[in-house]
Amino acid sequence: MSKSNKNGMLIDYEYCTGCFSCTVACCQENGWEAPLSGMKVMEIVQDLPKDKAYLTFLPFPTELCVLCNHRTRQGLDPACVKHCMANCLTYGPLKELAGELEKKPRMVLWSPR
Amino acid sequence: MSEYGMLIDYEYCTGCRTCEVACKQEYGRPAGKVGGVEVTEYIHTLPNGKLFITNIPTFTRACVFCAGRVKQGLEPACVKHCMANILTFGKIEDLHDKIPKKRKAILWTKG
Amino acid sequence: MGKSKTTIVKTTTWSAGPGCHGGCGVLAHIKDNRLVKLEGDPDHPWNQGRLCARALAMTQYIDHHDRLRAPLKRVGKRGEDQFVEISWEEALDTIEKKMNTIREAFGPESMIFSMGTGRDIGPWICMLAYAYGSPNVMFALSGNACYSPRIAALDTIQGDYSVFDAAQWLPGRYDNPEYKVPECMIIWGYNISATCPDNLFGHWIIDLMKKGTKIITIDPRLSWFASRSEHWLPIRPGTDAALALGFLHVIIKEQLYDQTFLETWTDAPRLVRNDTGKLLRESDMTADGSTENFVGFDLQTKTPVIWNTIRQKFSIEDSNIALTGSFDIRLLNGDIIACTTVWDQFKDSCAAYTPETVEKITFVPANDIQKAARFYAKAQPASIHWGVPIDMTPEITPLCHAIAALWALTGNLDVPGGNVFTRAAFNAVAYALPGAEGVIKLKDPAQDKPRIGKDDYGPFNKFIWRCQTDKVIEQIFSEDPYPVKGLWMQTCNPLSGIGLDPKLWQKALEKLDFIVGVDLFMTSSLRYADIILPAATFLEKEGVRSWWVPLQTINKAMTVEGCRPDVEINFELAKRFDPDFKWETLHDLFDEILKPSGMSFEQLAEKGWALPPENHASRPYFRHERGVLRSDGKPGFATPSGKFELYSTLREEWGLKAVPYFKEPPFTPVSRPDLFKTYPLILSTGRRSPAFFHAEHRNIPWLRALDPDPVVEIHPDTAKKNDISNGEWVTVENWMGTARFKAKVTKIVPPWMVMAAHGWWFPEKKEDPLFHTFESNINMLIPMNEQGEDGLGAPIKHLLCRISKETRGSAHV
Amino acid sequence: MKEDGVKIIKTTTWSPGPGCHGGCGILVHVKDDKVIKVEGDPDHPWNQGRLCSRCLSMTQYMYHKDRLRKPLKRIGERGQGKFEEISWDEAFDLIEQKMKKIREDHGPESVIFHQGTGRDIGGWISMLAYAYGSPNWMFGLSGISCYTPRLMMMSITQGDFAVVDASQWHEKRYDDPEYKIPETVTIWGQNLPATCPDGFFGHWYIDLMKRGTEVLVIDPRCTWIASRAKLWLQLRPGTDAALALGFIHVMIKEDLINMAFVERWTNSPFLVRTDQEKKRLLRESDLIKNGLDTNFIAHDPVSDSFVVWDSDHQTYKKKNITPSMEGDFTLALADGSTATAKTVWTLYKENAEQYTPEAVSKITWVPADKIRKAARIYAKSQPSALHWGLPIDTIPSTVPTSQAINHLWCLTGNLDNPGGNAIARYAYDVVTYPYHSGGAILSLPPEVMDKRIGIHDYGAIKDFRAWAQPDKVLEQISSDDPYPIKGMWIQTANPIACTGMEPKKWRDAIKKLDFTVCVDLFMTPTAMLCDVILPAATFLEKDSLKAWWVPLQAIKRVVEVDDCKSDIEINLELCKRFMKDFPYDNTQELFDTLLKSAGITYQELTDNTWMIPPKGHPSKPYFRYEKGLLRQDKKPGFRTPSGKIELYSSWLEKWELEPLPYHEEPPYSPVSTPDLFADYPLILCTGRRMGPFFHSEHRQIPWLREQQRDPVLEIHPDTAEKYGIAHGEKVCVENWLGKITVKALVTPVIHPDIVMAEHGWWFPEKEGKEPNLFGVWDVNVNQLIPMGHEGKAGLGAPIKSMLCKVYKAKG
Repeated sequence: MSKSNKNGMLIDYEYCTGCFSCTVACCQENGWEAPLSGMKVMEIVQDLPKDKAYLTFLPFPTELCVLCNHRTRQGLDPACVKHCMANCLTYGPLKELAGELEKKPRMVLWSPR
Repeated sequence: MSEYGMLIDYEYCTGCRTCEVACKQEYGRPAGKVGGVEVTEYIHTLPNGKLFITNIPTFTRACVFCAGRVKQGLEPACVKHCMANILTFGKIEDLHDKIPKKRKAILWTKG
Repeated sequence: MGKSKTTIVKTTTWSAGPGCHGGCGVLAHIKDNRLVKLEGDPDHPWNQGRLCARALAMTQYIDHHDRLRAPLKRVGKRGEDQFVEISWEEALDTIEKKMNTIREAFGPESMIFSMGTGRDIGPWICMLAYAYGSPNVMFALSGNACYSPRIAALDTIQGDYSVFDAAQWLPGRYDNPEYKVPECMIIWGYNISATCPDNLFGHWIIDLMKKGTKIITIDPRLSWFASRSEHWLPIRPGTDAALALGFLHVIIKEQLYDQTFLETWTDAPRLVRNDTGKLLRESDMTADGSTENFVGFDLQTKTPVIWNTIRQKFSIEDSNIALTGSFDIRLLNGDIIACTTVWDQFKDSCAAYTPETVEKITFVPANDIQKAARFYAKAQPASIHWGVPIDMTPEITPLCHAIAALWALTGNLDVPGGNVFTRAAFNAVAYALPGAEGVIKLKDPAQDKPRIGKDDYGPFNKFIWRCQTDKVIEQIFSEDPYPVKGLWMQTCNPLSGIGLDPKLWQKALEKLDFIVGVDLFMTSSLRYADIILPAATFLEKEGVRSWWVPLQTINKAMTVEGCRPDVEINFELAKRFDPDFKWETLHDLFDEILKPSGMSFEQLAEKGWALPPENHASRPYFRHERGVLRSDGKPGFATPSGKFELYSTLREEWGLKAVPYFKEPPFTPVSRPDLFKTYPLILSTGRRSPAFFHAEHRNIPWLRALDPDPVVEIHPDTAKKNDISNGEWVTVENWMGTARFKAKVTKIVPPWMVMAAHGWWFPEKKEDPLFHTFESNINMLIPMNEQGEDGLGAPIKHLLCRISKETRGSAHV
Repeated sequence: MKEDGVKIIKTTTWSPGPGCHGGCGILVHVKDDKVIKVEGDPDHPWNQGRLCSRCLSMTQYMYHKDRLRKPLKRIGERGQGKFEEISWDEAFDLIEQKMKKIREDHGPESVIFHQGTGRDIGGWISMLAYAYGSPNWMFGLSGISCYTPRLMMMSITQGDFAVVDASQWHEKRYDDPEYKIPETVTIWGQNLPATCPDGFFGHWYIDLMKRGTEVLVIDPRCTWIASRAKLWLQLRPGTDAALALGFIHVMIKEDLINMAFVERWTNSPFLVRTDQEKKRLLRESDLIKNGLDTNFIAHDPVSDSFVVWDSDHQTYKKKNITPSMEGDFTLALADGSTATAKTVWTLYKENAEQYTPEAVSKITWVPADKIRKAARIYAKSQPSALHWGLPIDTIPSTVPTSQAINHLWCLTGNLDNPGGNAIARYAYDVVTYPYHSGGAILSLPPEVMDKRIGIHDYGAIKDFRAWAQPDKVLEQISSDDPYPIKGMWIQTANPIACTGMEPKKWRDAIKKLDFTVCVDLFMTPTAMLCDVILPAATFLEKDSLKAWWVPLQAIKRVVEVDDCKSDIEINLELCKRFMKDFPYDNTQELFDTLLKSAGITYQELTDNTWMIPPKGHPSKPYFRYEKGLLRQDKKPGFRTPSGKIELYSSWLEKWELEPLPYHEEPPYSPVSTPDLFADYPLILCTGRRMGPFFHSEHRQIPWLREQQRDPVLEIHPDTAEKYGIAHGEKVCVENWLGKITVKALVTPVIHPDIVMAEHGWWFPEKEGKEPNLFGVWDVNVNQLIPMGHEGKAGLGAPIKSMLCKVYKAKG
C-alpha cells in the first residue's frame, strides 16, 4: 500500500541552522497558540571521538503538522518550506523527493500525515 | 552507500533504545560514546492540553548502515532487533513506496 | 470592490517590528486596515522569499494589547508608573515649550538626542537634533562599541568600509557571470542562527556553503558554523588581535601574500624615520616640501623620491622603489637620519606573533593557526565576515587594522567573492554612517564644536558624527564644560538593553530636567521620561533605505490608531524648532535624498528596489583601479596617502600607534590576576537568540516560547564543579554587580568561560514599574568608561565572574 | 557451525541475565567456549527475532569483572565485607553442617527459604525447602503484592488465571484464522515499553495496534502508550477499585452487560441470606436436612419454588429451569426458622449503585464523562481484552480491586474468547514453578505445613498459596513467637535494596539470625550481610525449562563461567544432603519427571527448543469452559466451588472477607489521613520502570547504566516551580519513615499532586561494606514505605500510594 502519489517533506538537516523560522511560520499560518507548532527544531550536541563535538539542528513535523494542504492545493509551498532561511526544506511527491535523497548524506524524508 | 536508506515508521517507536544497544554490541562501542543511532524523546502538548510523547530515532555520523552485515545479506543490527519492528532498510528507490499509507514515517540517508 | 478584500502591499523591513537592520522584501496581507499575514517576497533579490521568526510574528507584534497608543505625560515621580494620556497636540506643544526653554537657557547642545542600535530612525533623529541646533546625537552603547568602530577603523586605513561579497550588488545574484563563489570564508565572532548582522542576510553564507565555500570559524563557542568548518579556532575572548597578527606572521613568513598588490596598492615603500618613529615627509627634507607628501627610496638612482599625494605619483617615473631596507636621508637641517620602509615596520610588528606565542595568548593550538592561515591565504578568492565582538574590545582599531591587512595582503580587496567596499546605493545617503555625509547636516559647521568627545578622540573628529557616550554620562554629572539638561530618547532602552552599568544610567536620567521617550512599548527607561510618544512599526510608515544595497523604499501598508512613525514625529518637531527648515513635506526630503539615483520616492516605490548600474561608485569590483573611490577620480584609496595604509597616517597624527599590535584588554585573567582569584571564570555576554532582537520581543508569545528564560551557558565540568544542574537558577556575579540566570549546561561553551544572554527584562511582570530590569540584566556586571585610547570599544565580550547555585529557591520574586 | 569457528545455539531466556520472566527465543554465538554475541531468533513465535537491550548486553553481564565466581565464607564482622574464597565442597559441607544443627535444635521450620520475584528458581527453592523439611518458603515483598493477589482472585472467581490473548498460543500468531484482533485493549497500570510483564511480551501491543487495535489506558502518568490511547484516564493511585466499580455501574445502567453469559456461567441467580449481620450464600444444608453445604439455592420463577444447584453434577436438581436473576425471597429453613434472601445479581447491582460516575470522579480525579466513555468503549468493543499490571497488587485493598477488575471481562463474556482474556494454564500442564499450594516437586505432611507462618492469620495465605506471609515472618524473626527463626536461605533476592519495605528492619532481622546463605551473581547490599555466598549462573550457563503459559521451552547450557553453578544444581546437591532417598539424582531425571504430563523427555524438548500445545489440549484456548476442558470431571464450567464464575465469592465468605467488590481508601492519603497530608502534601508513587534495568539489577552493566546514570524523581513543572526545583537538581524526598536524595526529573507526564520515584537503586561502583552498603540508604525509596500494612486477606501493601514532601537538597 505505497503512497507514491502522497506528498512529504525532504529536510536537508545538514544546513538547518536552528533559526526557528519554520516553527513561527507554522504558528502564523495555522494560528497555533504558543508553545504549540506544527514544526519543532531539536538541538543535538553530539560528542565525537577525541572529545570533539558537533552541533546539529533537526527540524521535524509534530503531531500538528497538516502539511499545509490549504496552501499546497493552491500550488503554494507549505509556510515552513517557503520561509526556511537556509532553504533546506522541500515539499513534493514522495517519489521525487526520494530521488533527491540519494544525492547527498544527512537528509531525511518525512511523511508526517 | 548513499543510495541506501532507512525507513522508520516512527509512529510506533516506543523509545526502548534496543537499537542503540544493538548497534553498540555490533561494533563493540564503549558506553558514553555516541553510537550509530540515538533515540530522542519529545514530549509536546497538543491544543487540548493533552500530552503526546514521540520518540524519534536519529542516525548519527557514526552510522555506517552496517555495510559489513548488509554485504552478508543480513539486516543492520538495529533493524533486526527493533522491538516495535518499525525499521526497514534498503535501496531508497524501493523504500519510498514502502512508506506506510496512513502513518507517519521518516526516510533517512546516512548520517 | 466587493466586501473588504485582502490587499497585498510590497514593502521592506527595517527597525520596529523585526527590530533588525532590515532589508528583506515582504508581502503584507492587509484586510480592513489590519495585518492578516506577513510573508516573504519571492521576487526580492535580498531574501528571495525567505523570512525570519521575528518578521513572521508581526501579526502578534503590531496589534499587541500592550502597545502604546496615545502620548503620555508623567504625573508621578521618575521611575514610577504614574502617567496620564494626553493628546498629540498637547504633547508636541509641551515638548516644544520645554526644549525651547532649555535651548534658550543652556544652548541647544545641552540637549542629547539618543538612539538605540542603528535603525531607520538614524537619519531622522539627526534631522531633529540639527534642526534644534544640537550636534549631540548619541548612540547609547559605551564606546559606541557596535559597528561604527569597525567603520571608523577601515575609513582610517583603507578609506572605505567593506563587507564579504555575496553578489548582493549583482542582478541574478550568484548566477551573475561577474561573480565568483569564495573558496574560503573566515567567520570571525558571528553566530548565524541568531542574527542577520548589519545589513547582511546571514543565510547568504549557507547559500555559499551549498556552492562549495569552506568555512574557518573563530569563536570561543561551538557555533553552528564551528561544527561545519574546516578549522574551528576556539579563541579566548579579547585576544582576536593576537590571532590576526599570528595569521599575518604565517602569511608573511611563507610569502603567501599578493606581491603585486603589496607593491602597487599599499604604502609599503613609504619611509619611516628611526629617530622619531614617524613617517618621513617631504617637509622634513625640503623647505617648501608638503607635509602631505611622503618619501620612498629609488634603488636605481639610490636617492629618495617623493610620493605626491595630490598627483598620486612618485616624483620620478618608472622608478624601482625599495620595499625593504635601511636608508640614510639628509634632512632639511642637514642631519643624516636612518629610515626603514613601512613594510619592514609592518613585518616587525608581526614578527613577535609566532603561532606558539599566539597559542599561549589565545588558547588556540599553534598548528591550527598555521593550517587556518595557509588555508585562507591560498584560497582564491577568500572573504572575511566579522561580527560585533570585534567592536567590543578597547583596542579595536589595531585589531581591525590587522584583519583588514589580511584581505589586503592576500589580494582579496574589492574582488569578486572577496571583501568589497560599501557605499550607500547610488550614493544616496539616508543614514549617514561614519565617514559618509548625507543631505541631513548641521546648518553651519560651527554648531558641531560643542559635540561631546569630538576633541578628545581622533575618530570622533574625523569620521564619527556621534558624541562619545561615556563622556556624555560623565558630563551629565560633572556639567563640565557645559551642563546637560535634556534627553530625547528614541527607540533606546538604556536601563534594560543598551546601557552598561544601568544603575549609573538610572542616576543620570534622574538628574536631567526634561526627557522625551519615543517607543512602541512601555519600558523601564520610559518610566523616567516626562513625555512618551507612541511610535509605529515599519508597516505603518514610509522611508528610504540605501544601506549598502539595494536602494529601496519602505511603503506604508496600514495605520495603527494613536501611533505615529518616528520620521513624522521628528519632521513635525524639526519644523517647529527651525523656522526655515529646508523641506516642506516628507516626500520633499525623500526626493532630495534619492536625487543621486535620478528617481523620486514615488518612482522608486513603484519599482520597489533598484540596484546601482555598472561601474557606479557604489557597485563593486576593482574600484581602487577604476579610480572611483577618490574624490579626484584617480586610482587608489580615499586615505591620506591614497594607498592601503599598512602604517596609518591618521593614527600617527592622533598620537596613536600606527601599525597593528595586540594589548591584553582589561579584566582578563592575564591583566587582572588579582580579580581572577575571586572571579575564576571568563564572562562573555550577548548570547544571541533567534527569538529576540536585543531587548525586544519578550512580550511576543510565539517568540518568547522559543526562548522563555534568560540563559547562561555553562560547560558540564564547570557545572559539576559548582554543583549546578541544567535548568537551575544561578547567580552570576562580579565586583560590579549580580544577575540571575537559568543555567544551560552544554558542551557548546568551553569550561573556562560562561556565556550570558543580554537585554533581559520581564514585560509580563507589570507589578514592578521597572519590569525587574536589574534582576537578569548582565550589563549590571559591565563597567562604563572602559573605552580604548581612540574612544571606541568596551569590555563587553570579555570580563570575569563567578557563578553559584541560587540558594534562595523560587522565593526570589 | 560457521567457518570462522563460531557455533550458534538456540535457547530461551529466563531470569539471571535479562532478569525478567523470560520467554524470548535467542541465537547465542559461541567461539572458543566464550559467548561473543546474543541475537534474537527470527523463527521463534514469542519474539520473532526481536530482543531487548538487557538481553543484547549479555556479553557485558556474563563476563563482568565484579561477577561472583567462587563461594565466599564470611571471616569478619557481618556487613564488614571481609570474605574468604572457599571451594564448593567446603561450602556445601559448611552449609549442611550449620543447617542440620539448626534443624536439630529448633526444627526445620525455623529456616526461611527467601526468594525474589517469580523466576525459574521458584520450583528449585521450594524443592530445597521441602527436602530440608521447612514449610517457610517465602517471597519477601510485603503482602506478597506482586501478581499473587491477582492470581488468587482469578483463581477463586473463575477457577483459573487469564491473560490478554495476543495469539501467543498460535504458531502462525496474528495470521491464525482462529485468532481475532481485539477491537480494544484496556491497559490498566502498566508502562509497556519499559517492561515485559509476567509471561507477556510488552511489544505485542504494538503489533496489535498496527493491526487496528485501539487502546484505553488507566495510569496516573502519561506513558508512551497513554499518549496514543483513544482515552487516557489519569486516576489517583490506590483508587482503581472505585474506577472499576464505576465502569460496572455504567455497564449495568446502560445494559452493556452480556446477560446471556452472566445468567448461564455465573452464580448470579444463587440466593444470599440477608437477614443476619453477615451476608451468607444459602446452601442446600440450610433448606433440607442433611443436604450438602457444597450445593447452592436458586429460585424457579415458573413454579415459584426454590431449587438446588448440584455443584458435583453441575446441574439444577430440577430439570430445564431458568432461575430468576433478581428478587427478594423469604424461605423456610430446615430448622423451622425463616430467612429472607436476595439473588446475587440483585445484591451485585445494589452494591454497584453507589459508584455513580460523579461519586467515582471525586474519589479517582477522573472526570465523570470520561468514566462513562471508557466504560462504553470497553463494554461495546468485541472482542475486548484487559491487561492489568502490578499497581493492582501494590495497594492494601488489592483483593476487592482485583475482584472488581476481574469482573469486567466476566460481565462482558470476554473470557477465553479469541482476542479477549484467555485462560492461562502452564503449557502441557507442566508445572515447574507452582502458583497453587499444590503442584510443588516435593510435599510436606499437614502437621509440618501447619507451621507455615501467616496461615493462622489469613485464610487466603492458608488456602491459596504455599508461601509464608512475609510481614508475619519479619515480625516473628524479632518476636520469636510462636517459634524462633534461626536461619535464612536467600536465593536471587535483594530485600535490602529491592523487595524489602522498611529495609533497615530486614537488615537487623538478617543480622539477628544464626546462619544465612545468599545465592546470587553479584555482591549486593543483601549478600554483604550474609555468612556464605554462592555464585549462581546466568540462563546461558544452565539447563532448565519453562512452561509459564506458552510455549513449553527448554533453556540449555551454552557455556560455563569459572566456578559458577546454576541454582538448580546447587539446590539439588543440598536436597540430597538434607533428605534421605531424595528421588532425583540429577537435573535430567527431575526434568523428565516434570515433563511427564507433556509426554516427552527433556532431551526431546531441547531438540525442539519450544513446543506449542496442540488443539484441544486443556492448556490451549478457546471456550474451554463450554467444552468441559477446565474441570477435573470434564463437565462444562469452571474449577470454582460452584463450578460457576463466583461474582459473589464463596471463598471470600469462607475467609470472612467482604464477598463483593468495594472501594477502600489507601491507609495514607489526602482522604484517610488529612493531618499527615498537611505535613506531607504530595502523593508518593514508587516503582517508575525504565527499560535498561530489571528491578535492582543491571546498574553495573555499562551499555545499560549509560541510558540512565542516576535515580530520578518525576515531578510536574508546576510543582517544581512551586518548590524552586530545577530539572536535574538534587532533591530530598521525605516522610515520617525516612528520607532519600535523588535527581529531579521535571516532566509534564506526571500529575501535579503526585511524584513518582524509582525503586531498586544502589550503586555497585560505590563502597560496599557497612554503613555505606553501596549507597543504598541514600536512594532506596522503600525506606518511606512501612511493612505490616498488608490487606485484610494478608495481601497487598501501600507501595504505590504513600505521602511525602519534596525540597531542594542543600548544596
